[in-house]
Amino acid sequence: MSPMAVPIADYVGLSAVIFFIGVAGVIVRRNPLIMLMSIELMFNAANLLFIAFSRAWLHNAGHIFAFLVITVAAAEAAIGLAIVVTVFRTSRHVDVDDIALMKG
Amino acid sequence: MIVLALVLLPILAGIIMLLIPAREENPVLAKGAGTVIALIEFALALGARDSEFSLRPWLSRPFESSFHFGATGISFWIVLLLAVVTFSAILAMSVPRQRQFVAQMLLLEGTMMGVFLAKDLLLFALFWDLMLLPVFFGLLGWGEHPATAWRYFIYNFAGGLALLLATATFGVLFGSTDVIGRTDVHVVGSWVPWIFIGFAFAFLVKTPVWPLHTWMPPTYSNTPPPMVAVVSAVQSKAGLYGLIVICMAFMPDYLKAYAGVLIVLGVISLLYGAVVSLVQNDTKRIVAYSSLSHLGLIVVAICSFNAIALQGALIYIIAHGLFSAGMFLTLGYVEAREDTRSLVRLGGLGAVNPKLAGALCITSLAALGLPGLAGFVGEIVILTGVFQAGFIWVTILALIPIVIAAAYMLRLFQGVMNGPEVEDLPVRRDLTWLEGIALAPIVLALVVLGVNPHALTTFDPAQYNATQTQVAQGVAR
Amino acid sequence: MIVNVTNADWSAIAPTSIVAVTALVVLIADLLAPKHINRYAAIVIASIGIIVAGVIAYNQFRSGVNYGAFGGAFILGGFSTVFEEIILIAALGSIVLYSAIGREDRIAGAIALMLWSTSGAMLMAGAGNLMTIFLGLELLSLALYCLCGLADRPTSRESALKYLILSSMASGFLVYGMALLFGASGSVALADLTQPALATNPLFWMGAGMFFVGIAFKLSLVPFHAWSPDVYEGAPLPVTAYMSVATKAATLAVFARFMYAAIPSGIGDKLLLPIWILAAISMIVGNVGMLAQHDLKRLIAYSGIAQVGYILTALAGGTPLGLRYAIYYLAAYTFMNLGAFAVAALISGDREEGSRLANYRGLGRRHPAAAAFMTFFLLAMAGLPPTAGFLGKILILSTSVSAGYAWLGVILIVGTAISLYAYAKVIRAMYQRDEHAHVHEAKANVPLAWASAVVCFVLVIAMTFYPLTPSNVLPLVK
Amino acid sequence: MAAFWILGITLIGSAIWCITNTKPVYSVVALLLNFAALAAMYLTLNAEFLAVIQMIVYSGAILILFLFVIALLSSGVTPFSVGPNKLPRIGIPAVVVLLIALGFLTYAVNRVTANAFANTSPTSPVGPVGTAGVFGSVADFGKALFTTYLLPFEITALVLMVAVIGVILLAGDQAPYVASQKQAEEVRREMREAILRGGE
Amino acid sequence: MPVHHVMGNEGNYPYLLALWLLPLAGAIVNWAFGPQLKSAAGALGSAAIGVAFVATVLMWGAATQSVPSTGGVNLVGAHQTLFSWLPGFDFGLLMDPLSLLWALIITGVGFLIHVYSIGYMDGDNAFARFFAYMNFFVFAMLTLVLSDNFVGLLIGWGLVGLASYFLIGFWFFKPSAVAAARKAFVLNVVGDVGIMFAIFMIFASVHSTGFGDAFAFAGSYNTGWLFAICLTLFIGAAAKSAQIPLQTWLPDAMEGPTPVSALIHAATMVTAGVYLIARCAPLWSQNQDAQMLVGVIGALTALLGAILGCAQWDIKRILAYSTMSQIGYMIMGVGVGAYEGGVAHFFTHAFFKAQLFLGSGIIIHALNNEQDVRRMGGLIKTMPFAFVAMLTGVIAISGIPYLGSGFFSKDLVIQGALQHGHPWLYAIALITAGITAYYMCRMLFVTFLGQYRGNVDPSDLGIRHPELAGTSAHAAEHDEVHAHAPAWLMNVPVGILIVPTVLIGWLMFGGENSPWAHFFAQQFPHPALPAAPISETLTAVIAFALVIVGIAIAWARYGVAPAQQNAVERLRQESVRMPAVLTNAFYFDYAIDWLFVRTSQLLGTLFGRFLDPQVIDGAVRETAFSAQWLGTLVRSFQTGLLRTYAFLLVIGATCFMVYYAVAMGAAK
Repeated sequence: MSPMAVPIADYVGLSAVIFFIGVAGVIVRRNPLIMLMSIELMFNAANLLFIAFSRAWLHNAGHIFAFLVITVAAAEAAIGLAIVVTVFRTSRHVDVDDIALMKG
Repeated sequence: MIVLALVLLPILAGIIMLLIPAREENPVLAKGAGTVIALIEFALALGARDSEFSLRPWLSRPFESSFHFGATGISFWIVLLLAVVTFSAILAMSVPRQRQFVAQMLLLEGTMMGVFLAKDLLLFALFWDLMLLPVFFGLLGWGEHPATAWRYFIYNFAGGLALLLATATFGVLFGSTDVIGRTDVHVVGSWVPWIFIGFAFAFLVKTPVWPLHTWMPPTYSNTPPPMVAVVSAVQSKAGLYGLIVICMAFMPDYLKAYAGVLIVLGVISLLYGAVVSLVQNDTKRIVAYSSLSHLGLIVVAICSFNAIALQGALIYIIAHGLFSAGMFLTLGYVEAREDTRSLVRLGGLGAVNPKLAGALCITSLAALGLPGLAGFVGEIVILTGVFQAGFIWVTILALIPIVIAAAYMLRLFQGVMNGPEVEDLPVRRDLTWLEGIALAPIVLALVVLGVNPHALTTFDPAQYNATQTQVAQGVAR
Repeated sequence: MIVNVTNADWSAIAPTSIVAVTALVVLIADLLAPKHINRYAAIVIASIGIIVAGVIAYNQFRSGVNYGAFGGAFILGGFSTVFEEIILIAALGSIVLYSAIGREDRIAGAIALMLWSTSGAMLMAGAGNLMTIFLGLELLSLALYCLCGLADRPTSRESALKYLILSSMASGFLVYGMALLFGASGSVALADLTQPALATNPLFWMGAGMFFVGIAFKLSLVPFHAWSPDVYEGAPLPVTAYMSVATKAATLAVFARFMYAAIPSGIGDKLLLPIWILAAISMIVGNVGMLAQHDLKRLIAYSGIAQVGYILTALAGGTPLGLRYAIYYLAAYTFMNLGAFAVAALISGDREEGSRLANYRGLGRRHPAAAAFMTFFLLAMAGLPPTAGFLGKILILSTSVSAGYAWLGVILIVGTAISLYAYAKVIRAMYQRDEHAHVHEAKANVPLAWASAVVCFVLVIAMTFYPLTPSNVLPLVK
Repeated sequence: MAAFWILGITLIGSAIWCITNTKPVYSVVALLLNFAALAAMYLTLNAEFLAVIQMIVYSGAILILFLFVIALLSSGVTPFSVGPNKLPRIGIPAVVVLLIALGFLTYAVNRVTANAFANTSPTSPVGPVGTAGVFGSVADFGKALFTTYLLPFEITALVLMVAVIGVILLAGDQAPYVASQKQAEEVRREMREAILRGGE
Repeated sequence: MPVHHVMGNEGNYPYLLALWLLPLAGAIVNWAFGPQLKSAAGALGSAAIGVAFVATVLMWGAATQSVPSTGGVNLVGAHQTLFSWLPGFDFGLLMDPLSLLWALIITGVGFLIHVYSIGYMDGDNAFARFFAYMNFFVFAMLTLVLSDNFVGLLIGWGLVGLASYFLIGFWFFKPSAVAAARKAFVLNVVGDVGIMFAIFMIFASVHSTGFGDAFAFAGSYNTGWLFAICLTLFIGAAAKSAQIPLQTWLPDAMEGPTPVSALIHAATMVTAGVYLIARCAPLWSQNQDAQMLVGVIGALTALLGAILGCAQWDIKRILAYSTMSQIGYMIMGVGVGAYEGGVAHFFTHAFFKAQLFLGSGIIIHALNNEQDVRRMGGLIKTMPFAFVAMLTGVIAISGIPYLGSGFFSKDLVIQGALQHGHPWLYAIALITAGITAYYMCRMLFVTFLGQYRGNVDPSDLGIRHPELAGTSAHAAEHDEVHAHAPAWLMNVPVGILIVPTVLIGWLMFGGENSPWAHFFAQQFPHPALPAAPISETLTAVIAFALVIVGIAIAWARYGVAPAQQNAVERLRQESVRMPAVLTNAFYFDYAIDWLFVRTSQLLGTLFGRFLDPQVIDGAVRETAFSAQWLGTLVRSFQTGLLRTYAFLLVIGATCFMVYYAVAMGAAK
């Protein structure tokens, strides 16, 4: 078996950076579509980690997990977009700051 | 079984009464049914002495707990008092929505029966919280200011929660809560002071003791008279009862360690209640603050660690129950007739209502500790014991409120009954025979216990030499 | 490596499968049934499916079987079945509320979604590896996102969006944590997380931390709670009822399994400390948050935040009895919540009037029975006797004391005191003598909701006097 | 090694581009770039099947969906815009907090040594990409998916079913359910009030 | 439990029970069936007391029967144990010479006053109630004097206070009567409390409250405690017997009907303090300090009462102050150790003071409740019988040698003070005797000599506030004309009382060998005393001289012819020039009011209006508010904005990561 060319810690670091870029996207952006994309980024960061660890352990459970995450992400994107559409269909602008009927 | 019936009969009857649809409203029938049940309760209570009922287990882990009731020791007397007072209260009342009120009264009786009959701490805690509810709803439904209901409830529930925590901890440490009246209970460990504080807090709020008392005056003045009679007569005794059968019986060392604090609080209550009573204008508030004073004396008695004082406490518990119930009922009759409780407005009723005046007179005299009535016996026996225990200054301070009590009780009695007749009060009617019958047992008991309190003693003189713990257990057993 | 999938494996997930299949049957029946009966057809079919699943789960519980199906992906045993039962009860209690609420043409779809959500929750209850946890959670959540948005109210859609984005974000943390856990242990099985070497593995610690973020979000512990009041308020009444119990039950199952069966020995106290701290904060914040609410669902959301704190208090210390009493309290909480929602459904019309607390003003006179039930359930949540809430608190207090977490017990007491104040405000409104209140009239002719309230009432009382805590759960966690 | 850095920089760059773009369409493009880079990275990690799936599912399905929605929402009289920012000062604290989290995460994880993974027994050997039967191959993946991980796989079916039914229910009939015209007006008034009140 | 030291011969004494319980039975019957009994109530009530008197007389033999002495306490009398009150507290009746003497007065004089009351109270709305209270009083007083232990004594003590309260406030529609009744009761409770405290100390010392036990161990008390016991007992005595500083209730107590004043506030109840000290003679004899204290207080009260008696215009208040003064004598007597003398003065005082009150009652009744002597005058012509009655009483109280009973007893007291080594008290007592003669004669002359002044405008007589002075205020309320009962009902008892008033003092004649000394031979301790520096005869001469001076001054001021002619103007002058310190009774009322009443009320107001609602409740409210404030705080985080929630989530997650990174480091 061939050892990994790149230390595992580098993969973790890379994925962590991507993950937190995703998190930052959710926090700072007001466009729900971008928010959904940021969430996709977070999932992808996790996927990268799964696959890197899979390779490190030479255990394909990580692949399966990544596959499941992709499936779920797809379903989530579909439902999320549907909700975004229903929420903003009547509105003239797309801004999560505008949807705050409930608070307190 | 008889003790189980004592607890369940009024509760079930109350629930059934509540469930009857409103269109079947019949005040006389409701009152009649309530009276009959109260009478049955009285008969059962008479026959319940030393009977027990136990069904186990309720819980087996984390501690053992069972459905254990017993009318032993002091429980019997308090239960008897409860039965008498409830009977009197139901018999001659007139409030709107009578059926629902009678139901609340029965629920109150049943839940308080549970408190005083429970031999299991968990059961005790359960009924402890439960007995708040009928009063709460009574205040909500029939009180003048519903806000008072919340004050009553929140204060007492805070105490109930402390009780809950203490009970749970006690159960864990000792492994069983089926302990009331047992003599082999010794809890040790660093937790015990906290358990003790939890129990003591609950009991002192309920009693109440200064400065935890502020729920009481508004509660007493707002609750309908039949209910406040029962509450002041019996419910306020739950704290003292708990102090004796739980704190003193199981944690005497800690009670002793904190006795100084409790005695100081008791003495403050004594003096505080007395001087505040002196200037109140609401008749029921006067009695409320006087209760603070009287119950403070019992706390002092319990914490003085003297067998005679404890004996006096038992007598005074019953005596205070009788005279405060009598006073609240009588003042209730006055209020029902005149639509006011203000001493400023009342006056001169005695000329037209000699029987009413007589009733108020006897109960207020018992309250001020007139020799020959039950209140005096309690006071003198308690103070004899407290003095013997070496609390000389406490005794001296405790004597002052007796003088003040004479002043405020007479101010109350004379303010209502004596003086020139007030012109603008409505036309009045003297005590009806029903009201007379309602008051008769209370007055009779006050006189009988004043003349011969021996009947009440639960232990023989030989026990005067026993340790305090043994006495407390004897009281509970 | 070949794993044989046997009949036993399929029977292990039989209750779950039945629920999932029932959802399909509901959808098909909706197409076939005449329009005027399709609401009841859906409810009845769903109820039957749930009851059958419940009976099967009960039999599994009785038979004491305990094995890992699908290579350990799903662990059948007393633990999973108990949680499955609670989740099924929550689903049943919520689905019958659809008889009082909601649009005719979407009921079948909603019920189907709720059933799938239920099956996801049940999978979480029995999950033996991280994948099942993740998928169960997503199945549960995805269905709930849709369910939240199904009502034709702006608030409903808003709640769906908020729930979706926040929950997905939390899922991101969860799945990232799972990735780290996988990296630490080289396996997705929970059982492999007990390797002693992991106690010092940074990957494990950070993975567990991010995993707990996801769990804490689902449990709506402070500060991960912010979504729940808004989402509860916006979601349709039956969905809120379901969500308030099922998500918590399923997540608690996952958390309990994790803390009892997936932590290297010796680091439990340190690893779980943040959770207990959050539980303590939640008990205070949840109860305090109730004080100024105007909406019943919102109030129950805050109440739920606190109640989860209570349940975690029972778990603190990781004693076997703690687990039992956590389950006991969870069951009690289920019945209390469902009962309250049943009453809310009773006085609701087409626009969920039962949700706004203003509509409860004077209920004590207009509809004494409904008011009495509501009072009872609220007081039960506050822990007044003779309710299961009372006994549950006693049991939790005693376990927390014996496990050395008495400080949590004290906070529980403080929180309870605050909560009473909040519940009392609702009750006060109900019994207020306010003659001029312009309020919605109760329908009060919904037999299913009535039945639900009565059953909950009876069970809450019965559980006090006959505390049926499952006795043989702990050995079956692993 | 070089591939990792190139791809890594591409990943980070495209991710930042994605979340900073003002136009959602450009974000989609950035995301596409990101996904493609990720797929390439999967290849370097012997996960060729996942790389393919990544391209097909993400780029082929999800991103197209995003584009459709963007088009749908922009199709009104005016292109959709962004309202007033109600949390104007959240950006800097957010970045600070995230950097702290990132720092602690990477600090913690960097303490793990590579030999932590040495003592493992591979389920299948590592070979050239595309070779059947070795780690990461379709066969290897498929066998695991349908045996060891059968249950998760089954659940994904339910997940997708939920997505389908849910989207149908959500995006289906949007007309408010009202019994009468009068009630419809009331509903509208109520909605207006609800919006004005800002939720109590 | 300690051994019980019983006093007297244990036995069953039906007469004892009868005399004790008959008045109670009378009270209950009168109270319960008053409206039905109508005028028969008076006869019934009187009969009950009369029979009790007969029973008392029949007890004479048993009560004076001595017991074979076992040392320690002198044992004499009859004792009957009744029941166990509490474990260790037995309850019984004891009749020894001391109790017998009191019981005789209570039932005997009581009977006469009851009969008198039938006439006096005739026509009152609450006729039966009056007799119920009176009978109840007799029962209570008998309980007091017959009890064999301190608790029983205290019960009687409290019950007589209650009866006194009822009877002072008998006309409860009068605010002044109501206030007077309350004042009397509260001040008496102060005394009750004193006795209670003494009981605690006695119980703590001897584990019993029985007289026998308490006295048997009298020598064994710690000196300080013994003084404290005596002091607290004396607080009780002072309150009941109107001694300084607790005397202020007695003049006000005259609001009650006159027979009440005669029986309770002159003859019997107010002398309970004397009884108590005489009863506790074994204790007092052991403690010089207590003797000194009580003697001084008694002498001061005697002097003060006499001085105040000179400044009163209300006939009953004059008599009230004289009562206070005379009780001062008694207290001084028993206080310094001259027990026979003090008790003798009680005995004679009971007769002559009852005589005086009943006599004044005849006048008041005849003048339609007029009590101000300034509005009387010249009554000797219209009411000669009343004059005779009053004259014999005045002679007796003034101590005219051999003509009235007061001479003998007062002499015993005065001489006793000297003999027991208190020359200053002796001097005060002598001076007081002179003043007594002055003010009693003043009352007599103003009332009976000169012209009738009832038709003079009150302001001409110096009566400033007629409506407040009680002159005609309640006359108006009894205006309705009713048939008076036959006059003999009132006159006969007064006539009967003249006999003992004049003659009974001869019992004390003869020093050591008098029947009086024999009667108490076994009752009181008789320590050997040095001979007094002034002989008894010389004392009598000095006293008589002072009395003559007093009478002469009174005669010069009110009796001589010019004074009689100018009576209106002279009385006005005297009224106007009366020193304020005297009209305000040395400001005792103000002092008590400011020191205790107002202080308590102020504290009560402070606590009830401020501390309770503002501080204690305020603290609770603040707690509730802070919970509410926390609720608002929680709500402020709940902005409704999705991004806030996300940010909260991230902050939480960051905290988690920080914790785990640190905790992991610690785990390594």
